[in-house]
Amino acid sequence: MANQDGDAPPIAARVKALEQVLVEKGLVDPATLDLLIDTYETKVGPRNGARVVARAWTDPDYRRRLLDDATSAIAELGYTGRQGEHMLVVENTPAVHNMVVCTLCSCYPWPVLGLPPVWYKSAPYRSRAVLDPRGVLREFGLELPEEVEVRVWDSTAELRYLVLPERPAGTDGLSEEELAALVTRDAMIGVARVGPPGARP
Amino acid sequence: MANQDGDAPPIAARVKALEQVLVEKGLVDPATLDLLIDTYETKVGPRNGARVVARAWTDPDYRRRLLDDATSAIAELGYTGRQGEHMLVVENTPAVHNMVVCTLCSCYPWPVLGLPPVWYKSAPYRSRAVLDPRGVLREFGLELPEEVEVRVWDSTAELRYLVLPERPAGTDGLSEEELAALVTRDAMIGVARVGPPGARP
Amino acid sequence: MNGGHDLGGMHGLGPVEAEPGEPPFHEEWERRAFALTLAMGFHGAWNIDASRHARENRHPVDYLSSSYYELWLKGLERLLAERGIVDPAEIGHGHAAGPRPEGMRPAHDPETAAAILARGGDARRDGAAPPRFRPGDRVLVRERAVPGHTRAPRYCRGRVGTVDRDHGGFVLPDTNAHGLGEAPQHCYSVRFAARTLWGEAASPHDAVYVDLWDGYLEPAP
Amino acid sequence: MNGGHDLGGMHGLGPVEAEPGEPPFHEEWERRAFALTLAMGFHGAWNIDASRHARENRHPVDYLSSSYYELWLKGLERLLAERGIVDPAEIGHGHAAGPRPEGMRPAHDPETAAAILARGGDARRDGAAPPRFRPGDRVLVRERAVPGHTRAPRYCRGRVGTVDRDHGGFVLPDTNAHGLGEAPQHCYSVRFAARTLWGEAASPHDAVYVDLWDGYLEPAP
Repeated sequence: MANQDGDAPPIAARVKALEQVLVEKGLVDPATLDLLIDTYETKVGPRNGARVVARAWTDPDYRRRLLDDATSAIAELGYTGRQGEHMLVVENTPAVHNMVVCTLCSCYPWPVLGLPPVWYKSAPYRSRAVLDPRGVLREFGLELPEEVEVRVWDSTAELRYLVLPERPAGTDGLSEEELAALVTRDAMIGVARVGPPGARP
Repeated sequence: MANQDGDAPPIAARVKALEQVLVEKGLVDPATLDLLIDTYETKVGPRNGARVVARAWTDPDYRRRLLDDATSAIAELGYTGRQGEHMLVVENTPAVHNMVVCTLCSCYPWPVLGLPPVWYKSAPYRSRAVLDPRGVLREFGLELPEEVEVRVWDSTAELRYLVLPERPAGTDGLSEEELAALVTRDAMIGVARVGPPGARP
Repeated sequence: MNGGHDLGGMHGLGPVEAEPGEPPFHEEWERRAFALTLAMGFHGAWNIDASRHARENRHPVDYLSSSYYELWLKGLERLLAERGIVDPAEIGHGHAAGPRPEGMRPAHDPETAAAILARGGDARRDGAAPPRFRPGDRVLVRERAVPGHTRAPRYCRGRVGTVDRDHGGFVLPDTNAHGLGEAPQHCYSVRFAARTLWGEAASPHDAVYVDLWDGYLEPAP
Repeated sequence: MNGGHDLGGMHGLGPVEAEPGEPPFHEEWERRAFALTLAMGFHGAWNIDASRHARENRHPVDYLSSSYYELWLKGLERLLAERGIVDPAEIGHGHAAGPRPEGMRPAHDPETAAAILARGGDARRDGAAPPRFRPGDRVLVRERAVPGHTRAPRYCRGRVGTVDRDHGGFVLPDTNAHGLGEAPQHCYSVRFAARTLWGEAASPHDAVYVDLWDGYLEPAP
């Protein structure tokens, strides 16, 4: 009753069989599958987003362009394509903390963050991020003062959100590259802040 | 993850073990369990409700009392107690069709209908009775004209609902007992009408 | 709580399936789980609201993939464990590891049980605050996404209906389920136009009646 | 649809659990299921809205007890079966029982695939009707309990928010998922006070922003 897809063989065998069928029909090329996997497993990831953040922290004009038209500003650094076609960047300030979720599926800005971690796709995060964002942030170790405004962005359409975290204190002398190394994926989803140099987990 | 009650032995063994533990502690008496089962499996059932309906069809004063104060009127026939403490009777007419559900659990008027059937307790009925009552009625074989008003009663509190169906045509000469024999449980939940004599399924 | 039990208005749960014969019980263990739940309820160690919450307060997959009497059993096991009456390990071993808790009376014999059943449990109470609404009043169901027990289904929260009748003062499940007292309030039957709840998917002729407590409601704006 | 996928605001689903290392894939089959879904998507035999609906449109227990890539696989299998591209029996046998359907082009080679990925899929469209709302407008999310695909979560339906910005004209998922055309409409970011959505359980300072199409909204009363 629960499984509407009927009695299916174990999942690994099912995927293997499906690939075989699709290859035999000439609909997929195994080399293309390898390329897709390699792209998202090893090439595209949160280092891209970190570079966008570091650039915004060091270049006020870029920051302005990023907040005005994120898709174009991110494309300047070469990050474009699938699941990043329509980007929006939301900026954290001392008064406002932003946090991103997709309650209906697991939409995520692939070109800048890669594929989402399991928790982002999980039912607990999807259910609670909108209902109890402060409770979720607390589980991530972030306790926000009551007066800070928490804005949760539910990615229900084709817009994809990237949080521009606050630049930590004590980073005045750092290069753009050194700054990028401080920026975590969690901070760009909005479930963490960027810590000062040396304080990274 | 899904089963918060942990790794449990097969359910029949678990129930047996629990009964044994409670008997050893002197908290339950097996003879009392037998009585409870016998009461609801063989003694209390929809024939009670059918007698209430037949009385209302044949005795206008009783009908009035039943619609004014169902708990007392039903008690006149000897049906009282658990899950029937606060009864309401809703009357079907050519213009209004009533139907009962409990979306949050499976509340049901035990003294007049006995224990509910599986479908009444099922997720499909509980989800759809309020959203698509006409679709549900159609699955029960009842197609209502568009202009009939369907009233769905969601038993969210301690009130328990009994539908007083319309008396079918062609039953003028029948005794109260013969009328009671026509009344089905489904008609008193409101997912069916009472058919004329000889037309019962 | 906004839980898996709050099913009104959900899609995807399949057709309503009739069953030949429709026996009240399908397995011997269902009979015993049913009777054990009733018999243990007679002790008054919990109330009906706590017992509903013990059944509903679980992962939606656990809730929706458990049969009805399985939920009764799981609820009973939890109530017994939480109150220190039966430890899960005792069920595992199949024997009591200790006597019944102090202050609990011995098992009810069949005659006492029959009398309790016949008496039922009156949930009406005097002493509720005066009703804030009257039949005919337009009311808005307040949103209260609390993790505890409540009997306001999600589908009617934030919606406007009309008070159909005042049932009188009743024990409030929201507090009673959590040992916070009966806090009686007036309970009303509130009529919602089906289109208010479901939009144009519903018939303009139809209505849903929901029993809602005074504190669940505010005057419609 | 009001389905098991519409999780915003549900209780009882447990804590958010961190995972050491957080690999994007945990099993080889996840890699292949991911890549097969992307590669078959390149053929254009369905769109992204149809593919989301193929994943979500199932019993809540099936949805909630399937892992993420399991849902991708189930969605892909359904899309292939519904369109007559792969029969479930072929997967059972592990071999194609016939050639690819007429009109479908051969597999995309790695270079073509890389170009498609880099291009992405622009969902913005000219030709939407003029926007009915402007930033600052107070809007009510219409209730539409339709069994098909929609992107208005249940938690914001029937609630009043404020238009924060107009994203421009976008393909409408509600029609596009069902082969009823792109029917572009303006899509807005709508800000809801958290208390409007959850009552006093929420902080008075917080807000939730939801992207909603023009037709999902009406002027707030």
